[in-house]
Amino acid sequence: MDFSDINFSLLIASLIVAATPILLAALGELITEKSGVLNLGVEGMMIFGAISGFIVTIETKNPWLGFLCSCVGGMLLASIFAVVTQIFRANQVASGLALTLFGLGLSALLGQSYTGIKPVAFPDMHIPILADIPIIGIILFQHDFIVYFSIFAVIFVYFLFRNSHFGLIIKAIGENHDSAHALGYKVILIRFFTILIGGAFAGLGGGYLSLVRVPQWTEGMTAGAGWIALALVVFASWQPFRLLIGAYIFGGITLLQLNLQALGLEINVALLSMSPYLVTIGVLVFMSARRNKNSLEAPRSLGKTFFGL
Amino acid sequence: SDMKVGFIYIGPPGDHGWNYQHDVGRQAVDEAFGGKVETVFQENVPESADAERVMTQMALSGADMIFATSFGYMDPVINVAKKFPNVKFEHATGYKTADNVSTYSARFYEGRTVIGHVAGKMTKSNKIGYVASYPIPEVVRGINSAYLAAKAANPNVEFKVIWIFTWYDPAKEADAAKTLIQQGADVIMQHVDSSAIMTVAEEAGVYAFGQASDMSEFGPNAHLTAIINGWAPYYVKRVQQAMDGTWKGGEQTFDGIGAGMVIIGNMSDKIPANVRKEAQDLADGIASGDIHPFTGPVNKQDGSPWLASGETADIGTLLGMNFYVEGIEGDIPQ
Amino acid sequence: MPNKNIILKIEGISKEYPTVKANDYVSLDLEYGKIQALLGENGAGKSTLVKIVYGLVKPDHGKMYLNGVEYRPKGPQDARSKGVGMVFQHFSLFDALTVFENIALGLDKNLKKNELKKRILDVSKEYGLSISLDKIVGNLSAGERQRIEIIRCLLLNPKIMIMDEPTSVLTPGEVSDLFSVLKKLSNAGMSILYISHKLEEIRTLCTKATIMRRGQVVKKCDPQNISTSKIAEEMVGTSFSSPKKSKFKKGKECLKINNLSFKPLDPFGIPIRNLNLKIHHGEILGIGGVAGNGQEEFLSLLSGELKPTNGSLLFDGIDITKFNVVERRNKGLLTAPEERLGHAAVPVMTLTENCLITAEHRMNLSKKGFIDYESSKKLSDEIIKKLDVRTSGSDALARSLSGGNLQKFVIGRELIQNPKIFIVNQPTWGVDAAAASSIRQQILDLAKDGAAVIVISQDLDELLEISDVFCALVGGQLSSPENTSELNPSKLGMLISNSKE
Amino acid sequence: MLKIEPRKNHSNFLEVSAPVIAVFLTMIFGGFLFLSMGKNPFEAIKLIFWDPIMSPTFSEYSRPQLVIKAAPLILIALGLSFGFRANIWNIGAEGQYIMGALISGSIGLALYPLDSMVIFPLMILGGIIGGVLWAMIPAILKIRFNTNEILVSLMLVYVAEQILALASVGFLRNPEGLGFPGSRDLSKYPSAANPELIANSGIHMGVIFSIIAVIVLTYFLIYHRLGFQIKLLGQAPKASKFSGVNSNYIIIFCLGLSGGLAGVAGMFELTGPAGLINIDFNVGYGFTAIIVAFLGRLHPIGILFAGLLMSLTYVGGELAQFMLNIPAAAIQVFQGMLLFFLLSTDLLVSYKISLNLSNLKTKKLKPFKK
Ligand SMILES: Nc1ncnc2c1ncn2[C@@H]1O[C@H](COP(=O)(O)OP(=O)(O)OP(=O)(O)O)[C@@H](O)[C@H]1O
Ligand SMILES: Nc1ncnc2c1ncn2[C@@H]1O[C@H](COP(=O)(O)OP(=O)(O)OP(=O)(O)O)[C@@H](O)[C@H]1O
Ligand SMILES: [Mg+2]
Ligand SMILES: [Mg+2]
Repeated sequence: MDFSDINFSLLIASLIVAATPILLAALGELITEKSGVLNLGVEGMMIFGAISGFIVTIETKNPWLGFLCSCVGGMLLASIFAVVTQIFRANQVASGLALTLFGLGLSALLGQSYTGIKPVAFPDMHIPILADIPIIGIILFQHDFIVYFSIFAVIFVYFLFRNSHFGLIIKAIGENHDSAHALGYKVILIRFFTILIGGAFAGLGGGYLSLVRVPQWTEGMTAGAGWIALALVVFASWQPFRLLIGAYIFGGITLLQLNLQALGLEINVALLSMSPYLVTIGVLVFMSARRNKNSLEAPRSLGKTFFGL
Repeated sequence: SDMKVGFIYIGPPGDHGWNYQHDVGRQAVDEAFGGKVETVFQENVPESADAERVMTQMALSGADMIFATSFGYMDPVINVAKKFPNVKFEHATGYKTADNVSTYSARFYEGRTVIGHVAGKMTKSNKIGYVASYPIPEVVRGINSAYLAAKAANPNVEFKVIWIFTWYDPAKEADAAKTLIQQGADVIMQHVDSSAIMTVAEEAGVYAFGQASDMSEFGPNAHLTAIINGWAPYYVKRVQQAMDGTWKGGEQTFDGIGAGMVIIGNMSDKIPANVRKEAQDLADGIASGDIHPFTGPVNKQDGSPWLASGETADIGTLLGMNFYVEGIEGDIPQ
Repeated sequence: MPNKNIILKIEGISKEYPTVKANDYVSLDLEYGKIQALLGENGAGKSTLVKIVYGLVKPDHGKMYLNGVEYRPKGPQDARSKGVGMVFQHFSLFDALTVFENIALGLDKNLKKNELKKRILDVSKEYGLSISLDKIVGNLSAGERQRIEIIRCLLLNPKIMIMDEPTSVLTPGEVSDLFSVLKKLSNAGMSILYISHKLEEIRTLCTKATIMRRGQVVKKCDPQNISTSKIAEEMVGTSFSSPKKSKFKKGKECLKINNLSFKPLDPFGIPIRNLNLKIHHGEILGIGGVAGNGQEEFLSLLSGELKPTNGSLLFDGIDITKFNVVERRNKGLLTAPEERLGHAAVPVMTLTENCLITAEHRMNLSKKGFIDYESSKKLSDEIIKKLDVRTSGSDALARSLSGGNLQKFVIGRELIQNPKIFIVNQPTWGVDAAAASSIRQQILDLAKDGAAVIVISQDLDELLEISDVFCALVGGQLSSPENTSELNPSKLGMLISNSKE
Repeated sequence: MLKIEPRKNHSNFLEVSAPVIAVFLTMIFGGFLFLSMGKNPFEAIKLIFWDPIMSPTFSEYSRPQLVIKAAPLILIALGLSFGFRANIWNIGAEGQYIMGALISGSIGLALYPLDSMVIFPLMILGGIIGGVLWAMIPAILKIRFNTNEILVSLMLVYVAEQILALASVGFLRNPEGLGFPGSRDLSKYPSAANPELIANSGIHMGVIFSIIAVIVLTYFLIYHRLGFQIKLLGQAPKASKFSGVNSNYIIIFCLGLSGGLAGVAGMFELTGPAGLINIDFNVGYGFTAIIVAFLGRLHPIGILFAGLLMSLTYVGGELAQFMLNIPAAAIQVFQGMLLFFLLSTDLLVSYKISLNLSNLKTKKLKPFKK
């Protein structure tokens, strides 16, 4: 065993890439949940975003257009959820699960003739000067646009909920939809909007998976990433920067176990393959156990249907 | 048509791997017999009670012959075959037969010996990465045969194995390949099904091999050669026999390079000519039976002797192989 | 043509809900610079009417004119921009947000933070409404919350301000503060439409009143020239007898509360501190105080829904501190919480099923864990008959009953089980005067038969009318008990004004 | 504008007909889906909904198959429905199904080749215990730490899948299986087998068990105190507390019931139709059962029909696949549609939907009554 085989700056750089899909999806879900809507269909929206972006990239040879369409794809699926839960007032848990099932099926259907094709490469953007800084440059400044975007999105969402009037309205609706309605805010409309935003982010996360991380299309390729994203939102207790840290930890655990294996360490592979899920549970327990501290951030009407039309 | 032949696949035929090659075989049957044979297939059939039902329904719908193309279909095939004595069953990679059930499998380890040699010669860092699926004899055998060949070609070679406990998860395969590359491996071998590893290798500028089918389109520079599953000749032959009335149940086919069931793909011109020739000679030798990939002296990982000098491995040990040969580091997960 | 003095004219407004006609051709004129009252029993349609004016509810028929121009608000934002502001009956505040954020949410313009802060401070100084901007609203008292609502409304410089029962949760001191603000505003030319049940208040504040009953306007009058009992009769539509209290016979000790304390898990919950109390058989103890001072927690601690952090309960000599809800009920300790729908009863269950909620064990409605729906239905029929509950029958869903009728059912369900002690929170809240009087009579009869009763209420008149002993619950602490006969309204007011702030 | 208003009482007619409407809408939209793929929609719908029951070629075999495929779905959905009624969301039944099969399988394999009458009952017990234990993890974490059971139960599915893989290539691997993954075939081990009860039908004990479960749980839900308490907790948590319902007890009960039923479903599937433990032993029954539970409106009788309907879409879907070459994914989309339509038509039961013309009416001022 030779630990010098592990290049830590490369490891960190690649865990950032590995975490980007769940970070994006979780960020979208955070916005949705802040408005009081629990959408369990992240997995479905992600995979649909993955195939939408992939098809468009293959057909147009333009990955930028592909990413745009993965957002649109995610939003399309989210709009089904929005109609069913906001207009037909269906149970959000059941609708979210249905969305996941539907998204997995629909993406597999659309993707049938797209397996085994390689998309146009999406280039890294080395930030001038900064990229050449030793270690830091490799870790932070030699990524592609979507990675930078995801980090900016985290900062943006932080300020959205901290300083902006619109963020305040979203928070208010998630806190107490009846009061918000009484003040004249369009609860259903704004929730419709946040559900779509959630869909767009999840779709983008999926698109990143099929266009950059793997990069190719295969059925069911999200392989549970959407569920990890959901867990992350709770983990982060609805705070964007904690979300960023959480996503990188999750990405890190997966890569670390692969690295230890490659070193030939005597480790229990099956146990390590379970570790991301076990760690998620552990973190959930930890966060829920100290609920008082973070309870102000938890949207109080999360998952509740708004009936006052 | 005179005959209806059904195929059941474990995954989608568009996977460019295991199922894809079986579907290539099915299409070869279509082509070989024109309108005389009708083929039908069902994808994504789980290896459970569902397989039994799908085969029964196929038989009920009038299929005369059914190819079940995954190991897990073994018991369902035997059960359904009992109910339909007039339908002919062919089961891939299993070991149970009956009057109307034959099995077929390929000696993929022969191919792995050839690409192991190429890998040993091509590595500059002397580190070869290996992405493995499940710790079963088939996969362990592949690792051992590749290692022995690589070691013979390059005594300094070192294997890094990552087990990912799945046959097919592109994101995980890609992560494993990236990890191996970051740890210095410059040739990646794989015993998992997707082409994600090839894509990663191309991007990182290292080498890799096609699995099950030629994957050069995913990595024109990375792709050295491929082990291709060649089912088509076997399928055409067996269907022909069924039509002629010469098909027999209870047969067990275990063919390799010699019979064309394992095909070494086109060799990239990145491989020096002399190495290409060595590899070709190796393949020819295996095909003719002059060379056996497991020929002693070989010790087990713990140093205990396995094969004495000149001794070749018996089929039983090969089929149940559950140990690394000497020189491979790490453990087979249990 | 339009009267120059009339700022808002409402003509023939109707609004029908599936179950009820909430407004039936309602017409009303609001004059410049006047404080005008809108009266009516619960469910008369007052809130519906003002929600229509505020643009929150769309009327089925009818027209409104603002300054002589037709006024049809598209929504609250539109109403606010046209100069109509509203302070809600149930606060439209957000507990987890700060005072500042709550105020910002009530404004439509996106002002700069500092500019808005300055304006808020200006307004609060001008009207003497002091608040601190960075506190979390969930931790504030009802009076403070009321101030936020009013400031939020005033910041928009409205020409009309609607106040829906602003005083129901205020202490007498807070009420008089509010009244001086309202008088100041009306002197400055603002028109105020004021809804309240408290007729004395109306008489001191308003010069004009509109009385509604079952969605219709039944009378317009000057409240200063008409007696409160006459107004009450107009509101209910009939005259009714007030309950008769018989002489109080003090029995042996029933319940003893020792040092009861409770620390809530919920960050906005009210802690209960070192509560001591004794109550005897045949005694009615009235607990007064403004909602949100621990009433709910107190009842839940007695019913067993909450576990105290400290202290003990002695019931007929037995320590019941460790008893759960069912065990306490089986011993004869019955309760009726304030919230009817969702707490005392389940809206989407039938009355038969709602019977089971508290009566299963005591009334033997189950055998070996299996429920006997026949008996439950019989019991439910009996309750309906005994308390004159107006409903289609025991198979009706609880939510199909009117508030007052459901309240009768919920109280009847406990009374029919012959409690040894009965603890009730807001027994006549949202119940019309005739029904309220009959419920009070039932409570008096229960005590006459030897049970102990604790009545928690915000209605001080009610407590004065029926209770033998009185305490005030303020900020989770109980004042020492006083004999009701020795109290007068102003003494009571002082007791409960001692509110947490 | 669409106007949606609550009904005074539930509509009993729509309670029954809403699912039928949903199925019809799915047929129509599914038909368009098949049409867009160049398939004959009528033939596809006929293959899915009609042929498994009525066609002379398939029905004799398919009819019992419908029941066999439905049995685990019904069993799991029954358990889940109790929790869903109480707002306890176990979506990890798939993991409990796996663990039930693993524990019962381990018992059977440990005792191989002992011949005894007690082995099969012991394995049933093992199946229940496996499922219950796995479900107790989210239950206890929820009670103790208020942890979200949706996420925990789901994470545990992935953990169970890893254990399953480990078992099939490791400690439960058939020693006579030449090293191939997978356990011994338990259906060939008479003391552990769950044989077919009617010759050539494939109908096994699990089918009987699920029918009994439907009857018992219907009675239980309606007449037993716990059934009432579960409804109470789901519809009004505060009222349930007031009534004296111990919500922790209900959480344990609901998760335990659903885990136990999922585990025993895994056990019957293992010893009957599947025969052996393998890497791909689980095929998603635990997730599909969630749909079945909602399709059946969380009522045992409804779930019985929903399970059969779902099983029809599988068995018929397979026919449509190899007869018409319709891909498996299309069938999954079809099933997704079914659930969306079902959830949406739910609104009809407690709400009235009408066209709101009041905006037009306000313009005409009606004369005063008085
Ligand atoms: N959104 C609604 N849907 C159905 N019915 C409603 C709705 N809002 C109010 N109602 C009904 O309309 C009637 C009038 O209600 P409203 O709130 O206007 O009464 P109120 O006079 O303000 O009573 P309170 O004194 O209790 O505030 C009541 O019977 C009420 O149940
Ligand atoms: N949820 C509960 N919490 C606490 N105690 C309970 C609960 N349910 C039942 N009990 C207690 O268990 C005892 C037995 O319950 P119950 O009276 O329903 O029995 P039963 O089997 O119906 O008896 P019977 O045959 O007399 O009707 C009751 O006295 C009650 O105190
Ligand atoms: Mg009102
Ligand atoms: Mg009893």
